[in-house]
Amino acid sequence: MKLAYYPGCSLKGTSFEYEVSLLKILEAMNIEIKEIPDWNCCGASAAHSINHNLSVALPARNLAIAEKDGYESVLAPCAACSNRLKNAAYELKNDDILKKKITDSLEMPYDSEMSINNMLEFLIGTVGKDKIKSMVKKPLSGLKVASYYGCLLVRPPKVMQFDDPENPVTMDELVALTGAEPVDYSFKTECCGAINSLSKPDVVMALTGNVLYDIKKHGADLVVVACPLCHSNLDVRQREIERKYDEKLGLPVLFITELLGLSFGIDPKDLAIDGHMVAADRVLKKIEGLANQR
Amino acid sequence: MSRIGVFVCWCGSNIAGTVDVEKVREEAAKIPGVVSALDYKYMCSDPGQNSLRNIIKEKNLTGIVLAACSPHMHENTFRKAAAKEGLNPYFVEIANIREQVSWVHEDKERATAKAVDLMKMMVEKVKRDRPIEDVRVPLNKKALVIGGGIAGIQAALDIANGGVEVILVEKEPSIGGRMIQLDETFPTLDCSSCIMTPKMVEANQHPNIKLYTYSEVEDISGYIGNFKVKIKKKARSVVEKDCTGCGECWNACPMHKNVKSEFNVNLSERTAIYVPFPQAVPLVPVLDRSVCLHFKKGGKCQKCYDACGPKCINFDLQDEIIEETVGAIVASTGYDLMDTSMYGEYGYGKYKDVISGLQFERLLSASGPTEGVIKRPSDGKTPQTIVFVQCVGSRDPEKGVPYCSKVCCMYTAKHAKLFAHKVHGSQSYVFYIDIRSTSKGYEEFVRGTMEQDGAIYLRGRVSKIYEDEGKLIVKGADTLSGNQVEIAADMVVLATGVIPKKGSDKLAQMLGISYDKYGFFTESHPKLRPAESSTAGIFLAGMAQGPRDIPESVVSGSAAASKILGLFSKNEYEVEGTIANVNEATCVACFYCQRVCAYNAISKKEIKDRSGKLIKVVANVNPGLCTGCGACVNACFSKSIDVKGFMDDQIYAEIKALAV
Amino acid sequence: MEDKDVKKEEHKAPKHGGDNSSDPRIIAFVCNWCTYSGADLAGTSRMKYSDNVRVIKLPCTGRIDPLFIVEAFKKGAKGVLVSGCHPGDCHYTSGNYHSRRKYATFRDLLGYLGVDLDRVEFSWVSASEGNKWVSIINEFTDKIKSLPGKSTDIFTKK
Amino acid sequence: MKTVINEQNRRNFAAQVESMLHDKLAKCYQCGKCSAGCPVNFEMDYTPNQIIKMTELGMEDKVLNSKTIWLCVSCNTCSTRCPKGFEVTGIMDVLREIAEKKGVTSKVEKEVQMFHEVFLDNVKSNGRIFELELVGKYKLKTRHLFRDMFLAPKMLEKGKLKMHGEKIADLNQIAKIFKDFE
Repeated sequence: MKLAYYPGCSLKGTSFEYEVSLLKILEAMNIEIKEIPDWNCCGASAAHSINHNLSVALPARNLAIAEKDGYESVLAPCAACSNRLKNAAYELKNDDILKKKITDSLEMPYDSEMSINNMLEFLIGTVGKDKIKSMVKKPLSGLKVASYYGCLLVRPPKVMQFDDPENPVTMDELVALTGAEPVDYSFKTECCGAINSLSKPDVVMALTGNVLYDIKKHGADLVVVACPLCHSNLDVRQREIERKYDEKLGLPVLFITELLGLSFGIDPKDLAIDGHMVAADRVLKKIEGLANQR
Repeated sequence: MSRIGVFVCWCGSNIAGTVDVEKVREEAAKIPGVVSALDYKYMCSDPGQNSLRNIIKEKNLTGIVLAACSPHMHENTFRKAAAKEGLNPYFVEIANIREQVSWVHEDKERATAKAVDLMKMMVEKVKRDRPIEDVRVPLNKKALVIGGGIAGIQAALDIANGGVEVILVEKEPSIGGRMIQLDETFPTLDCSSCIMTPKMVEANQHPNIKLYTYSEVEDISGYIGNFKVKIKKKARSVVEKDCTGCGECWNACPMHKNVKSEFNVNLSERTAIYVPFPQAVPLVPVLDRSVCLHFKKGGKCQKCYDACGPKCINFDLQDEIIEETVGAIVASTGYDLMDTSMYGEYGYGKYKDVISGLQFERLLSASGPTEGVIKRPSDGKTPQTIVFVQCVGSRDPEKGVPYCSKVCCMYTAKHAKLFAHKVHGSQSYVFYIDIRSTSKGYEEFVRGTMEQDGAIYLRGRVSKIYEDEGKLIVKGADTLSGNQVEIAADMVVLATGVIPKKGSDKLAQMLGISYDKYGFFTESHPKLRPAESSTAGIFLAGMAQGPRDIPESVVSGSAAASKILGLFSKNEYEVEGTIANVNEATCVACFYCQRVCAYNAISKKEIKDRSGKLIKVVANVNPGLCTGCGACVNACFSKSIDVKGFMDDQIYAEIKALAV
Repeated sequence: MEDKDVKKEEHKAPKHGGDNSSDPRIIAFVCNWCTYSGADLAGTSRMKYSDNVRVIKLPCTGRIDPLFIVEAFKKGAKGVLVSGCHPGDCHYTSGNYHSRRKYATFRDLLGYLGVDLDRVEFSWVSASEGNKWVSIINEFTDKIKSLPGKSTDIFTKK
Repeated sequence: MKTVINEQNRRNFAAQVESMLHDKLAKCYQCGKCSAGCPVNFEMDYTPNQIIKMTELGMEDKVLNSKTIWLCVSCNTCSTRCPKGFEVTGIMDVLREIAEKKGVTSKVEKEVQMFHEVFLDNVKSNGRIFELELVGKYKLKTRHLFRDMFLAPKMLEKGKLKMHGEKIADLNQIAKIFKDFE
């Protein structure tokens, strides 16, 4: 299978754990992906916030390069990147005038047929449940896991074309494959405040706090995410939120790739789980304990 | 050879003031075939008509042209006058030289020239007129009513009381429809079953009404006066005439769990052999074979049979097809409620205490699953705070339908009111976008819910409902104060919108009546023929036509009934003769005409030779259904169909008369 | 119809309301229910409008054969107006839709025959729109007058 | 709270927004579902449905200077649930873009605006985001030097903040994109 890989800036920086764990589980499953050569930033929220054309043109360059190299689909693990790439692809498909302007500027053709996969689509659709199930060596049964989807994976539905925008289940299905118990709660797709993390930290803490306390209330041991922005708000800001609301959370936030890696029996260190701000030690011990019980 | 008479009317000075009527008369006299030309002050007056009749007689006219006012004014007057002299009334043509000439133009010379043109056109047309006979269709004076809700029952009773036999077909085991599911009705708070049950009983006992419940219309063919109907009477497994409705059978049925009661909208269970509700009419149970152990487990269980005193349970009964011939039909199939589980954000189906308006009706009803005590489906506790959400599915082109369901504003106000009456100290909140309370006493009713019963109305929609510590948290907006609001409720009632009954589009196709894109039946004219369908002899009533409340449904039932009684007051149905006509010799049986006909008036006709061998198939126009619109004429590739009174050669002659 | 007739008429001296662009003949095909009644209303309201138009009444615009339009031009009309009920208001449910659809496909053919498509107009006039009828007739007449005279001769083009 | 509606200005502003939005303002029937579900509504000065109405009425100054347009996190909850399928998130983008083009600097929410600007600058010069540089420049610009600083040591320790950024090879092309579309 020929699949282009678009890591995006976060996976090369603050969310390096996501890339490390992704590459690790792909290696374990014998799946090869190729990074888009000389890819550039998708423009994230900043571009669409103040310049619509730029928000299509920046991702378009990556899509055009991938197309030139003969790829038909792209894996963008970062939910924000996949969102922006899908948006750009949608605009290019539906706005011929803008498409012409952009391809002229890029001096590259683009035929609007690139399929873009977020991490969950890739795992469930491309890799497949059977394959993942066959890889599980260390079932995580007994572990309660809350899947947090946030906004970017599912919305806007007409562009994302992924899962139910109000009650998504794909990540829960993956969690179930690892043997862990998916936890149902109310704020699966509530926003964490992502883009305003640096500029409006108070707002972001309020939103992220809502999500984390709701997860806590529903008895989860940990949270899994498929988005670096969600991760950095839920993980990096968690201590601050605990202080602000004066209530302990202690919820490790793992990438879905890390959870899969653990169930595959990969060493937590190789998955860079120690890279998170909220230590996952207790959860890792629980996993070991569960394994030893069997 | 044509012998045409032209009559130019002055209309006092109305025409003569602007048009040189003598010139028009002179020009008329020059046209070949015109044997008489006359002008007169008032052609429509008695002397005018008399001279017209005299000349028809004297000159033995074959056609007349009146250059006068609009045909919409006096065409009928002159047709009648002509008919009295034995001339076919369709041999009368009108050149409209008043509304189209003298009243709208000022230059006398040019107006006169135009008047001459119009007169010439009509002379050419009348020369080519063929005699047209009005069509008479015999009537079978029996009516079929499809759907036994309030609208259908009303229609059936009114028709039956008018002395006409009625067949009332109902799909469900009992008549009563949606109305019998309701608790009290706005704005008077009459108990629905108290006013509905007597009507149901009356319909059942009426000597002129034949009731088929648990039955469906399978097939309909024919046309006004002569519809052939096939009714499928589904196997009830109970012999109706022997059953006493004692209830021993359903008390004995072991299947008393796991089958949701349709009547109580899934809020309670029913047995496999059951009556949907205690006041059912007829009070005869139905055995639901899809869940009955006898049918599922190879005939072992027959507890109901054993319990039945009169031994009227018969597992071997089969579906039965009944054929009837009727002269007119009422389609009153009613409505369904939208499935609101598509609103993931509202959690219907996920949270037990998020319920629909109809479910709340059942909770309010004394004959409902909680005997009229409002209890939460989740834990049976009485809620203290209820949030009502209006416009769920309605006015929502994205997930639901764009139209307003009309009844939700009122039933929600009623729900909030009854909740306040039943649970003292309780509080209700109503989210609305607009309040529509436009009938008599409705606005006062809604105001009362707010002012006397303390319901708080918030103007805005709800975005999300989720559960938190046993409460339902409702996140909504109040756009008047510009605030986002959160309310912790014990129960949420969604005012779900209405859609046509499932399968009503199929029925419409079977009946050959038109329906809109949602499946509601379309009236023949939205203002002036609201009780008629697009097909002659088929009438509409109730919610099947679109959202409406009980009084409107009753009115529409009565309207349909009065139309039918009016129709049946004669022995024959008369149709204007200006309808389509097929030239069977040239018809190539492509049936494009059939496709464009909005009235289902074209059918296939087989032509056989004397030995019964099929020679050809041709289009055939049903005079009972055709309205003479002419759409088929244009669709015809072989020029084999024409509309009487507007034949191709006539129109070409009119154009030719205008040649310059 | 017969070409013979046409030729004969071509030799006739132009009549009043005749064959010149300052006084063009306009033929309007209208439905009986909406537009004809709308025109009647203009009459009963004594509104004044251009007298170049001659109305041919049909049950419904659905009855209007596109060949009527060709025939009208053949017989010297300089403009043809088709007017019926508003979409959704057709007395016969859907006749006006049929006619609109038919015309959409027929338009190209008219153009091919050499008819200036500016000379054909479709409009909706309801029974209550006497004023609309008046303004449509006046505007259409003005428009036809402003067009160059020869472009309706459908026999010039092969 | 009174606005005198100038018809010409109203039309101009509404038309500009509609053409950029590819949607009709009149589509919105003010049910308020957007405001009901907006996660940041609590901080806003005008609710989203008010912004739509104000735009339709041509209240350009109030709209472009509102906190709302900068507080919107583009989570798309509003557009997803909008019964009319109106681009509520889209209108926020459009209004921000107009504000940016007209040089309207938000008085109350300038930090959000600045962050977007610094972010795009970073993309322009590197082709990718160099997070340390982004944060540093943003802090210099907003003078919030010490906000969130306590996070830095641990993030450095965990390896989350890289000391060197990556630049892409074909920076010329990025420059061209910015030149063509900025």
